[in-house]
Amino acid sequence: MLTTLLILFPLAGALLVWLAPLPREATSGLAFLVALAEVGLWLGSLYRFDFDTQDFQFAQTWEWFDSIGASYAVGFWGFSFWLAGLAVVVGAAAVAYAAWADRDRPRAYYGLMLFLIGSIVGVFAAQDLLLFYVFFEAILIPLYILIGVWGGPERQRATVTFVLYTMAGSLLMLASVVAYGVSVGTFSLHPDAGGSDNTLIFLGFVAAFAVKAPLLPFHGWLRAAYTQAPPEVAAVLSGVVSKAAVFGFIWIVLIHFPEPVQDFQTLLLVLGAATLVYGSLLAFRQPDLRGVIAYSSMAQMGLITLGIFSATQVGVTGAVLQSIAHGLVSATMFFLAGMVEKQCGTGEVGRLGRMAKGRPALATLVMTTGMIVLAVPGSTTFAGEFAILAGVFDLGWGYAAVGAAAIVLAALYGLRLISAVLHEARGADVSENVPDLRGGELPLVVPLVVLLLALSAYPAAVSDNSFPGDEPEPAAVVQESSP
Amino acid sequence: MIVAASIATPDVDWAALAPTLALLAASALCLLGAVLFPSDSRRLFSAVVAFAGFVAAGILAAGVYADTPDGASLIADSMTRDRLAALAQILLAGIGALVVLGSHGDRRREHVGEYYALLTAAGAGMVFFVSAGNLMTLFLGLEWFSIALYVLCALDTHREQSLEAGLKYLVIGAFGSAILLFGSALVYGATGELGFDAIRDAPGADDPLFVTGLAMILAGLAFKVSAAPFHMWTPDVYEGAPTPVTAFMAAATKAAAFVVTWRVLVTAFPEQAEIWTVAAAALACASLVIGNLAALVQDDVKRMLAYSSVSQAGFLMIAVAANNESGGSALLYFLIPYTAATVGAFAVVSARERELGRPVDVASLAGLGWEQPLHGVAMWVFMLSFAGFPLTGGFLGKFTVFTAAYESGWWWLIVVGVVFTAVSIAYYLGIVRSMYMRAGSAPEATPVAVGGSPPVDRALDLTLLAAIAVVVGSFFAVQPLFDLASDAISQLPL
Amino acid sequence: MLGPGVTWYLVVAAILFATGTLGVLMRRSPLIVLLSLEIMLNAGNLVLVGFSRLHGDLDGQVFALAVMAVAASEVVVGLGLIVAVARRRLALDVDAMKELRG
Amino acid sequence: MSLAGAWVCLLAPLAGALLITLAGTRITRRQAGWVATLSVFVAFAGAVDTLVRMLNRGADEREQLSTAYSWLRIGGLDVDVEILVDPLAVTMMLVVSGVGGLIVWYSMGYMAGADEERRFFAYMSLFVFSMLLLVEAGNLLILLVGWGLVGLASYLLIGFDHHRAAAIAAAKKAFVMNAIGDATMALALFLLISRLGTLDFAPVFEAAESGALSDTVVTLAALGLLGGAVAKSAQAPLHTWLPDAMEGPTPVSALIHAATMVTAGVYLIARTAPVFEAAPEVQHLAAALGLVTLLLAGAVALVQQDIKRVIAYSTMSQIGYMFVGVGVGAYGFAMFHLVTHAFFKALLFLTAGLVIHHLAGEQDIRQMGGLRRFMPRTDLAFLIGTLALIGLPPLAGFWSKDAILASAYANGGALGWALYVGGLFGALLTGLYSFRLYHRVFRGEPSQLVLEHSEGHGEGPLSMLIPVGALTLLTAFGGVLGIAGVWEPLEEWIAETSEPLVHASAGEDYGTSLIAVLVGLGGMFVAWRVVRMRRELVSEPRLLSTLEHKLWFDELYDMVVSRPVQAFAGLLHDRIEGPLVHRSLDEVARGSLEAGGSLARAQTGLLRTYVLVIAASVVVLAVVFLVVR
Repeated sequence: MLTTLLILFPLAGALLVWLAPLPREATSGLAFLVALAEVGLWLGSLYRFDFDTQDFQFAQTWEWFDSIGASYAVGFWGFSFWLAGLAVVVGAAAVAYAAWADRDRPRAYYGLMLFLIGSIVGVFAAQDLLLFYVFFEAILIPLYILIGVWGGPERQRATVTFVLYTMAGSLLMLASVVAYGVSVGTFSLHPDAGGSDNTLIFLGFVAAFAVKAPLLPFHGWLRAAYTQAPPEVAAVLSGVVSKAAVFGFIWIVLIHFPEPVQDFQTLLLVLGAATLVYGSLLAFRQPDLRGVIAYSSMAQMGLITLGIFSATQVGVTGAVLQSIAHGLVSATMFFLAGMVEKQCGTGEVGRLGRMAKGRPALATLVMTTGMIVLAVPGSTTFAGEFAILAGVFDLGWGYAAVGAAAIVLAALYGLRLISAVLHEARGADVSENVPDLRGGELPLVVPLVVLLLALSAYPAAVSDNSFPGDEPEPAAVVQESSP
Repeated sequence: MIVAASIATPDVDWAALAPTLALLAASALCLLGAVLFPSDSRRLFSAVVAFAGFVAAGILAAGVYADTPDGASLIADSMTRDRLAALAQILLAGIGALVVLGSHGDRRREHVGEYYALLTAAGAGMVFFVSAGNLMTLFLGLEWFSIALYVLCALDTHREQSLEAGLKYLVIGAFGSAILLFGSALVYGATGELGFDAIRDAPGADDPLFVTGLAMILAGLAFKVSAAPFHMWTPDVYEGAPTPVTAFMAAATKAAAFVVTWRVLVTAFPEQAEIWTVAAAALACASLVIGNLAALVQDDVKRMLAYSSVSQAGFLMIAVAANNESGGSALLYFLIPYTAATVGAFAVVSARERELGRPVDVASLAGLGWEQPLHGVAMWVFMLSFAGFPLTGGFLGKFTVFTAAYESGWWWLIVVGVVFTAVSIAYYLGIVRSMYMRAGSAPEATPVAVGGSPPVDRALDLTLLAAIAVVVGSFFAVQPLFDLASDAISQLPL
Repeated sequence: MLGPGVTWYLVVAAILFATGTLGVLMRRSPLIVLLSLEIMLNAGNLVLVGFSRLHGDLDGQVFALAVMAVAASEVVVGLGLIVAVARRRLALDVDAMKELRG
Repeated sequence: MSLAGAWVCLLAPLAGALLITLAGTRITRRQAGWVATLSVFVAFAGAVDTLVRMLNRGADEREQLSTAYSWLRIGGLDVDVEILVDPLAVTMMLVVSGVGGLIVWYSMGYMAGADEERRFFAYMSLFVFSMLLLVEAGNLLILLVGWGLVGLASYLLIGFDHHRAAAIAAAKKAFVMNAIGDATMALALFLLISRLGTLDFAPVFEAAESGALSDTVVTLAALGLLGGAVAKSAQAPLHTWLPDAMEGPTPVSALIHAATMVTAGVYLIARTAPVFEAAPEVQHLAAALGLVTLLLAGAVALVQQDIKRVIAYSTMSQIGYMFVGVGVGAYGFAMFHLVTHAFFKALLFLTAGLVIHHLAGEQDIRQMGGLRRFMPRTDLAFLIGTLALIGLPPLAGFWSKDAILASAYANGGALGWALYVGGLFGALLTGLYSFRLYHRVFRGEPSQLVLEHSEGHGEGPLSMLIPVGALTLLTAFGGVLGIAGVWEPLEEWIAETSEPLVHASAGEDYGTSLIAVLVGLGGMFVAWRVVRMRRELVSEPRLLSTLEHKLWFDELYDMVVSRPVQAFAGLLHDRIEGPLVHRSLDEVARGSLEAGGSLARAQTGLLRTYVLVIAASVVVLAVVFLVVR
């Protein structure tokens, strides 16, 4: 029941916000309350979550479409529960940011935002393939309008490319879903529910998630979407929505297609490594803050993919840890970038600079977050990266070497980003009276940074509670499952 | 005494005919009303009568569905009484009711009575058509509602386009039915039978005449469902006809024609399945390609929807090609959200038309979403359903169709289907985009020159709400609906 | 006594049908087009009647009768439309009707 | 017993850093300074406490491990937050917190008035914490964490004057080069994980000694670690960041780039000695690199005109000696030199800081001279530091450096000889550049600049002079920690952790000392003569420019590494991303639109076309049916 509550509560809230004829502030306030309550709900279930049991928690099944063997089946496994937590936290932060930025047409805006949160939680909770697809697609609906209506000057192109790319991927997945359902006879995602060894079906899923992540070369939508969307939407997009691909890779591809994964492992790993390097290099070339963040998170998704398809327990768990860490950190970066853009009127690194002077709060936050972005040892991102590469090392030191090289590249673009904002000569658009972050902004970012630091101090909280069982055997995730 | 002798008449199952009769009665009443009532009260009267007629037909059909555990053929095998017919009739009645409701606000100066009379008459024809049991009743039913539709298309005699649409529809339609007739005649010639079941059992199935006849019948029906390449009348007629009529045509004609197509092919020509399934697959591909690509470049919304209905015919044709029980069920299920969305979409368009006083193109939808939230959301839902997005029945419709196709090995048809769905996203979401968004720096779209403030039209809003309810409801309540469908399908030999 | 083989009926019907089709395809006056359509329908009728005789049951002939009725009403509607067009002083030429296109 | 002292030592500076950060402007700059200083001295107290408790225990149970909690646990892999305290660690703890405390205290005077002083002290505390984490780390991953964090702190402090592009550039350079080291270390760790499934010291060393790991594995692991050590300790070829790091404030140079962080490489090799011993060629490589560096740095130092850069290069070369030491396995002496070097190099930097402070930030020695007259005490301190650096008895440097050279000699073999001779030549260079520096700055006639700034103010505030005094004493008498052949407590002390591979006999030791001292004196004499003649040590132009360009290393890296990477990124951006990735969708869209357009044109609106199409389709359909039938 808790799971369903976690899914339905934001959706109900969305409906309420949308229909209730409230004034501006009241609307945003209500929306934020709903989002906050959702976080509370998640914390409550975290308290009741038993990370040692070998099965779904809070599982629930309702009849839905028996004729083809699909049902409303939801529940959480450790790692998906963490992903859901990421979703609600970042979601709440995004709502708060929107309230701070004071979006117009608040009822529509916050309604869509809450709808988005709910459907993302649904993605992570779905234990039925068809249901998963439903939520996976439902995400697009609010994103489409949120970007298209409240986005930047080129939002139209951004929405169109984003939706067309994503749909192209997920429609191939639809074909695969059909084929999977018919050939396997069930849509259940339970590890014991069997799997398929059909390469085409497998590729359909991979295509969808590769677009969502995105992996090279399916990232054509990335830059437009991340730079044109409102910062908070971009934060949700890169921080949380991209993790739907992580869930899919792990819980659908890895578990239910053991043989194809074996056959294509090298390809997938190479794809991940290529994405990692490509994203890092491109991030180094971006002219604006959000461009850098966009490509850096692309690189991160490549790294995560590397971890997932190492198919070792260390690698996969590291990927989960990295997903959480990256979700938080990229969201924070987008918020900070949004604030800088709002105050300086531009995100072009060429026109910023020396903002550290007299802005200690901003400087501290940007520096801290930036350092976590480039995975300075001791940070949670470092922990995830380390685990991933350690996991993939067994499949070939080459991948780990590429990953290590990427550490250096990350240092390059990360430092470039930090210096471009904080240091060096004062930029054209940074006037003396650009204020430091104040009481209005700090509450938006500080909690996330604190979370990041906490997770840096104790990454085991996630890494040790993602998958049951201690067997160091590769892909303990899959083992008790694969048919 | 010869006068005392009584003639042996076939016994008539009035219950099975009841829906048809109800609509006929309504039609007649409307005509009377056109004569008896003063023009001011005429509108309300005939609207109420027509609505009542459709509702009654629906209820009666539901009754028939309820107490028809297994199919039977009536009146010298000229008609069938089974759940397929009944379900189709319910669907048609619902469409009719919605159209009546939605078009009530349509301030039509002349021909009010005729409009409703013809609408109900066409409805009666379709209701009769779907229960056809032999080639003759099939042809008669088809002509029955077609002729009514010809007139309806041309009803706006003051609009040149309406006339053009009517005449084009008439000529091409007559041409199509001539082909259908000739095909039926050939089949009759080859088998000596008209009844579907009889044709199935008759010898001489591989006679050249027989096969040619089958081809021509298939062509005639494909024409009615406006599947490419027999679709070319569709855009012109849909664009030219009065919008409510277009809605009725797009929804009801397609539904009825597909049901009958399924019935004929499955009951009369199962032996030739390996031929006509391939043909259906080819038609499906053609419709998907032509419909979607042509819709991309359309500017007039009605015309775009016309092409989209061609592409939707492609999806339904996939179900026909599947030629298995789940295909039939999928076909029936698909029609439920599809027809609702169609009626609703055209209702929104007609409202905007009345508001602007000119044909609606994509640009002139600008700002509608913010101006009239209900219309905006409704259009959202309908477009998403057409595009096959989750949370709408359209998604499950496509999904079940694909499932059926995969079961009978048409995996490449599925690929074609998804590819062109991706194409369709572009124009469906284009409509939404124009309703909510605008390029440049302005935060959101604002309405273009508006002809007077939008008239308040409760009936229309009611229509939209009902349509939304069906479209979304059919997603959540898929199982019961699907059960109804498969019960209906299971009564056919297959 | 035996009449000509059923093939001949078919041939004649086919010729009629082709004629009708060609009429629809080639003539521009709506009236002639309607007429051609009638011819096509009657080709169907001929087949029906002929085979009805061959098979020795009446279904075909009944069908033919019904078709005549239908044909008549079709013509009525058609003529009505043509009149309406004429009333609006529009050219009675099917090629002139191309406002709806694209 | 508990390791409370060690934990306090570790966490106090962190607490200080957090306190300063969170307090923000609610505390004054001075208070911030005191918080930092005290936190570091508290750490020192903790270290002393740990030492005392350790001394009370037998030699065999002085190594103690204390685990706080599990940091990263995944299935079998379990890495805890744990500290390892043993003689080696405690020595480093004492040096780091002791010298660190003095320097932080000093910087209260030095930084007075600089804006964002609080930030400076927060960074300093953060650095001390990171350094202590590094030396106390109980397993390789935590060590790597500390390793990275000191790099971070160094980055922050080098770029403290963030408005100076040079400072930022230097900071980035330092960070990136250290990141390279981190990367190689990480690779070594991955290797160990995949082979052993653990990163704890004990099992790793166990495996290395018992030969459970194949030679290849050990060699690769050692290489990875060496990469980290070389990058952190600014040894060739990853040394180019250190001179630029002098952009940072002088106390930073003293603490990070002289006393503690840059010597971490030496500590790492001593700590992971078993791994290196299992891969002798790598260990010898370390020694060789040390030799190369000490010569290279000594040579470059001859021509530098920036007071801090000269000292920086001398740091590089001194660390070169330490590498030689650990390279031949004389861990004790290497650590000994590390300690004494921490004393006298910190002293040199702090006194240089006094000079720079005195001259309002001037660092060019050509502008200096004759300062002795105005800053006698500074002069004395600097002189002592210089002599210690050159290695004259009885100063600290004398005992430690010569011990290393003697060990190299004792090691024997071609390598041993090369190290020995090279080391001695290095001593000559040391004499040359350091005495040149001393003369240029303190002797001779006062320059214009000096006269301007010397009107009537003293040598500096007490907060600066006291630490300098303390360091002077340490420099003078630090040698007592190891008097070759007579009393070598530190060497034995360290031996408990890392058993030395070689031990020079007293004879070798005294011989070496004699030669080294003579060589050093010779260098001093030459330098004195040359400077007196107002000449430069190196005048031959080609050689001069080569040395001034630091042997073209920066140019080389720019050409071989950074430019190609930039170019490649540009290539991807212009050739792949734009045309292929971003335009592909447009192409598809255009294609489908054109197709749609042509279809729409086929829809002529002519009734007769429609009929024709339908008729044709029917015919086709019928024919196909007839054929297929």
